Amino acid sequence: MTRPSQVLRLANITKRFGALAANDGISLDLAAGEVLALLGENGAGKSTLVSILFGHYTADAGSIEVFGRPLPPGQPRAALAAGIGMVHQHFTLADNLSVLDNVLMGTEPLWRPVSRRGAARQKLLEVAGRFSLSVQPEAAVGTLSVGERQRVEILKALYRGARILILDEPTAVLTPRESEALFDTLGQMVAQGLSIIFISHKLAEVLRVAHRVAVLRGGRLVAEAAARDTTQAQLANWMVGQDVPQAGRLPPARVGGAACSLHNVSVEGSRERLIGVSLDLRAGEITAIAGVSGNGQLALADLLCGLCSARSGSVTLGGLPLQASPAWLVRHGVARIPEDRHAVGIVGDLPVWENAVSERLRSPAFARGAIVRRAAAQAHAARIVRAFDVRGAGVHAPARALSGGNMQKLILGRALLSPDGATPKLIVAHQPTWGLDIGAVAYVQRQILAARDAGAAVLLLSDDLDEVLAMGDRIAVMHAGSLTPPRAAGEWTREEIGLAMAGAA
Amino acid sequence: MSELLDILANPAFWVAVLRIATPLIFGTLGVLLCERAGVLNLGIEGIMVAGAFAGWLAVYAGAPLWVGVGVAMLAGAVFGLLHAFLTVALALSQHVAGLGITLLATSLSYYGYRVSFPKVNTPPTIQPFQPMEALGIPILAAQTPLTLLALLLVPAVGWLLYRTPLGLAIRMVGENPQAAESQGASVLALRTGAIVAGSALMGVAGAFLTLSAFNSFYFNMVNGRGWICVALVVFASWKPGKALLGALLFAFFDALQLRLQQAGDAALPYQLYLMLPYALSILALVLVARRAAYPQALMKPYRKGER
Amino acid sequence: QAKLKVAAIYTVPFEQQWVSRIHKALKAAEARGEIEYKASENVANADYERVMREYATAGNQLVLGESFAVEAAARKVAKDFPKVSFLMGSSGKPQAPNFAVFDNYIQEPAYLTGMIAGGMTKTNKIGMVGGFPIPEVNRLMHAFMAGAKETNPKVEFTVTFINSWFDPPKAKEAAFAMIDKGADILYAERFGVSDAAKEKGKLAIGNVINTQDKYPETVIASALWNMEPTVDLAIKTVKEGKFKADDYGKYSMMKYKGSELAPLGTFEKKVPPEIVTKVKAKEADILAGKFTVKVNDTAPKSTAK
Amino acid sequence: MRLEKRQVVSPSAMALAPLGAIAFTLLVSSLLVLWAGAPVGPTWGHLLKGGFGSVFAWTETLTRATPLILTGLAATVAFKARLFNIGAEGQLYAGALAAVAVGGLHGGEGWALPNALLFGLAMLAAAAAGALLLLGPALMKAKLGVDEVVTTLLLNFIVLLGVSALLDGAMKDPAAMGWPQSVGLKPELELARLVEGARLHTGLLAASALSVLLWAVFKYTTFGFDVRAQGANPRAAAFAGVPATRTVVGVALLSGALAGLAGAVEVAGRTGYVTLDMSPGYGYSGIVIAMLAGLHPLGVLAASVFVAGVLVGADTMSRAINVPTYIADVIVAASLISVLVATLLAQYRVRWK
Ligand SMILES: Nc1ncnc2c1ncn2[C@@H]1O[C@H](COP(=O)(O)OP(=O)(O)OP(=O)(O)O)[C@@H](O)[C@H]1O
Ligand SMILES: Nc1ncnc2c1ncn2[C@@H]1O[C@H](COP(=O)(O)OP(=O)(O)OP(=O)(O)O)[C@@H](O)[C@H]1O
Ligand SMILES: [Mg+2]
Ligand SMILES: [Mg+2]
Repeated sequence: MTRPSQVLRLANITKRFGALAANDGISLDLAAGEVLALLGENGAGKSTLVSILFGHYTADAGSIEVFGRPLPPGQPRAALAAGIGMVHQHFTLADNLSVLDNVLMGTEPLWRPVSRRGAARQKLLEVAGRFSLSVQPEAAVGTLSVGERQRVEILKALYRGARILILDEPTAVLTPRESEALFDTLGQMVAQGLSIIFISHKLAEVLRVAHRVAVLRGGRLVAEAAARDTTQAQLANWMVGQDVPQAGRLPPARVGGAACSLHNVSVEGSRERLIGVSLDLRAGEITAIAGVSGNGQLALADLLCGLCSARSGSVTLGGLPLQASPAWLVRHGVARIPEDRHAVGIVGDLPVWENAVSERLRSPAFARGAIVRRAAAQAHAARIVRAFDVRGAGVHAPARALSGGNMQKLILGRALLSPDGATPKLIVAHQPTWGLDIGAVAYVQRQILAARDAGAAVLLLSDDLDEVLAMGDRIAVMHAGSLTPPRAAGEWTREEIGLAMAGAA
Repeated sequence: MSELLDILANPAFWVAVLRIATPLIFGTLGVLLCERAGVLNLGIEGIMVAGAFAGWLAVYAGAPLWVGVGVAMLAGAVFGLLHAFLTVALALSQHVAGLGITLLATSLSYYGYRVSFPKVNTPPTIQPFQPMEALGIPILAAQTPLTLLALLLVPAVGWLLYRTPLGLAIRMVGENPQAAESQGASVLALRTGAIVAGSALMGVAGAFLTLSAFNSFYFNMVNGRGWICVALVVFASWKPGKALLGALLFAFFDALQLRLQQAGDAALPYQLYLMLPYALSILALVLVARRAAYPQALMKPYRKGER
Repeated sequence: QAKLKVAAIYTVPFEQQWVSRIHKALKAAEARGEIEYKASENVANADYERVMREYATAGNQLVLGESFAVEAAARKVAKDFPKVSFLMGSSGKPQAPNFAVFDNYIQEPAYLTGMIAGGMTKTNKIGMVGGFPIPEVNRLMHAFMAGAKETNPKVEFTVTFINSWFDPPKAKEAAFAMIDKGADILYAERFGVSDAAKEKGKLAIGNVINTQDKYPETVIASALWNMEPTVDLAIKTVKEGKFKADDYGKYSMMKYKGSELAPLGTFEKKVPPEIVTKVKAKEADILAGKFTVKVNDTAPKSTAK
Repeated sequence: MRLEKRQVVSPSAMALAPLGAIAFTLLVSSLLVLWAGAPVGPTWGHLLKGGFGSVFAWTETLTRATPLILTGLAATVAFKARLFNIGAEGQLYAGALAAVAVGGLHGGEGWALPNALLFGLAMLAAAAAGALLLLGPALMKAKLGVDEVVTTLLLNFIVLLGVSALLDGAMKDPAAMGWPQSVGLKPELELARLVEGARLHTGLLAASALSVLLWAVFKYTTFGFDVRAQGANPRAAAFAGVPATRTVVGVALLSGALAGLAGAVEVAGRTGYVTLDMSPGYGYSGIVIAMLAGLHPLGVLAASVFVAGVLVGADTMSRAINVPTYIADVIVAASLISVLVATLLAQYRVRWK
């Protein structure tokens, strides 16, 4: 009883990983020209569902029909042939190959003696032009910005003539401007009759872009609604199963002196640089830095995390010249939250407890000389797990088994909870809520606010303008390695920040 | 100094360079194919022995020389298939699989040789490939057809990798197997194919030793040449043209040291001359291949659906 | 009479020239029905002692082998098995009561082949390719060089070692390099050298084994090692219960037919008659004990500039 | 086909795995024996008896295992930090030579020092020689990004040629009558025998103690954490404050030192002097053993005994039924591969779609 306009039909999809049912009897369909948003907490089963649809995973039960025909399970090739295109949560691109190579891959008969690159290049530019996506076909993907890579991922699907496009958290890594561009593109696609499945944690954007919303919780489909009939609060309630406490923000109680000062600092990083940045980070206050990523945020974060040193200028921490050593910084009360939790924050193969104390392993609390005090370290890890509600794996399990949100909680706990009870003097938080669900976002933000109120100076670097506006007591904008002077949050308008981010200030 | 110029001015020297380079070219291209697909193949040393033995045995049993080459390829391919089964299908450690195959292929060949020739006192011989005098091109005419084949293979492999859809797919599985998979390619098939083809070339590299450079099979005669190929691929930054260059460079130093040893100061230990190619290879690697662009997935086992 | 149980342990494969001579002599004894023969080839240094003990324990009465690199271990095993007779290739002295030694003292025919080579070279340049400069190789090279000098004082030598017993392609390359430099006769200590000579239309001198049947146009003469006198004597004394820790080295000398100048064969007519005469005379002198070839175990050096 | 991780690895599957591997190995050896036209019947018994069936067999297996434990540990340390040291063979020879240089020059009298001190210095020299040999490639990797697989592989050739030159020159034993072997280690420095009349020596105890020590280092020390973190995720390790260069240098020194000690222990326990063929590829086998042990220092003990026992057993068997000795290496390779496959299949389920 497939309606003619129906392009995709998932019936009773079930997928188990051991005891856990990642997807539990999910049935969904998608109409031509429709944008369906898939919502749910971290670990609700969204990526699993679309991975089954695309053939990366094989469902334990259930069936899939595309354009009225059954789709063979477990074969990305079949999904591609049926007109499904997928943009993965984590990019699937080869950095050393060119954009054209990445797009061309798999589109020609394998045994053709010559690849028709000229024609392919032509077609790529033509497709890109049709959807107003700019590309440089010969550029190596490794040299592209995150937004540009996102475009390549989308072009891969469009080049193959995908009729159904799946986007798994496409905006998690995009700047607001890049997200806007993406939504424009999506609009054009829908206008041309494509259907889209779109996964995101950003409710505002979901309501703006999607026609229909489906909510997963614990692997089950718990709600489906037309976007215009629902609200953010309603969606949040469906996702979590209760009302979500917002990170109710109060202005800073007591702003103290500068915990950390940068004077005319220049940094020459491998990718990014800082030019003559001056900034005071004051105790009891959140200084938020807005800006399109790639403009020097990483260089600033690396500098204050002890991963690189300034080429010129001076950085002081509590009056001492700052040393480029993570251990020194941790000893001097700096709590560091890195941008990329998988690649930088956590050693996935090592157990949770070792990750929980890795920064302070050499401190007397956890080591006697060169010998690790395992019992003390494990007890502290258990304390972090309890205090920060790290769920999903015990302290002896490898940290990779944690979901993104729980990993982030572990990192927060490691940074904020000192074994001697000392509160941090400075928090460097780089994209702390990246990719997290709304519940987790609120949780992380609450912890940072609490630390501020306990007297920590906070540096918050974020691409997410909403987060900057919601959290920053003072806001500065970064562009091309330079920083505007910080101003109180109330003194900025959204437009002003946008202009400054574009370098027009 | 004039001694050196004398050596370099003699065409026979360059004939030797090309001859010494030939097995290295085959072997390096073989390793290159495997590594481009993301798999380290330390089995080369043993696969060369197997190729040397199988190819030679076939010719000894009466097959034409080219059939011998085919048999060597087949022997290489069989061990390649085993390597692929272990490292791709089962995603086992590439280091162990390779070393295990080297041990297996070498000892099987020796065992097979001894079972086939239990009573010989001197190694039996065959009539090997002859130089292509008719060709008339100076240095090439002194080489056997296998050298010509090796030289032709360089652009062929280059063409395969950079000009064909298959080559793109091979490079892609070596860079990012997930990406290849999500574009509809089969990582299993592509990697297996690349390893089998690469190992077949390693088989020919071995066969060159018994069908062209010499006329009988002898224990230990591969003598580390396979390991050299593994090193040359890194030197070559995984590019076929540079692989040729690397093989020629190594052969150049090897041919040179043999002549310097005869011309040079007899007070120096002869071992110092023999060291020359290895030491200079390390130096060349430091100078040339710094921060080479590795195939990103090299040595990383890939299991579908696991993260 | 019961067959004598004999075992041999070789560190290299049966085809290696040296080992092939021992193996051949023992095989012949086996074929004559005198002994029951077992052998292990390619035994690693690390395994040598174990294999010796296994054979000694298994009731073998005579054990042969090359103990050069495992001298200390081999002698220890001999001590532990006083009832077993050991006859080992060794540069050392015999060890009472049951450890006898032998070595390839074939410098006499090597000297004679040198005389022939000296008389045959036109360029006065002779190339020599060896594996490693060990005494068993060095003494033959020196004897060869001395012989060549006798018939041709102008002759010059180039020497190359390839640091491997088993790399014919490399030995061949080394020989090619010598031919490039003008050598017209090659001393073929390794497999591969005669092949280079054959391909380039040059000449070669064989060592230990006679390969003229394979290179009829190339190999002029060879210094042949015959292990039969050594092996047969050892078997006989063991059977008689008279085996002693002797030095069997002399049984490799021409006087005992342990070595000989191989027949000139295809080169019978090609070697200048005056050289043949000189060689014959020298051979007679050696057999009569009037001439002794000097044994020099140091590594030979190139004399060509 | 596709592999799926088993949720629960049943103990019986883990127990069956080695049995399956053994069955496969026996099958391979039977086929080879048939090919050579020898009787298959007694093959298996000889195999087992030769490796583990008597005191003599055990002493031989353990003698063979001793250097393998040390090179296996060398590979374990390095591979854990993702420093792919393929150069243990060269490091072993360098260590052996250094030990003799300290404890055997001056005509086998060593330096005029008390024996205990001299022994300590000889072992230290061996460790230092191996360590320094790996330091170069490690620094070249850390500072210049030069691939260490290649540099360590090529260094093996260079070291062996260097050893060969020294055995013809400065280190040559004048009493060896020209044979290229080094002067002997002072006899007083040789390791004591563990069993009367067998060559098993106390090196086994030292190697086993080092396994346990290394296991403790990995488990209980900050350096152990640094190595594991550096190997698993260097960026995250750096962020957490693991000193990258210092860790890599430490790993290189430790790994090289262990390989160097393997050489010294062989000299002090078995050969008494250095020859060019003293190691039948112990350095390369170490890698295989480390991987077979899952990079676990205690597993290295078991893996070394296993590999050594199979080799010794198969070698003995080849003599007993009169088939070419090369069968021993075939059986070692077959058993190695089948053990790896079997343990994998105990942990994974094969799905065919
Ligand atoms: N490869 C796997 N092995 C085992 N379990 C898995 C695997 N992939 C997913 N899971 C399980 O499936 C559940 C759903 O994961 P999934 O990645 O689909 O979540 P998600 O909804 O995409 O989360 P997020 O919003 O964080 O992306 C997880 O809780 C996890 O336990
Ligand atoms: N190998 C694994 N075995 C078991 N469970 C796993 C495995 N890998 C992932 N998971 C589970 O998958 C779930 C989702 O993992 P995933 O890494 O997708 O988290 P995430 O929230 O999507 O993080 P992010 O979006 O930040 O990458 C987690 O609940 C985790 O427990
Ligand atoms: Mg997801
Ligand atoms: Mg996620």
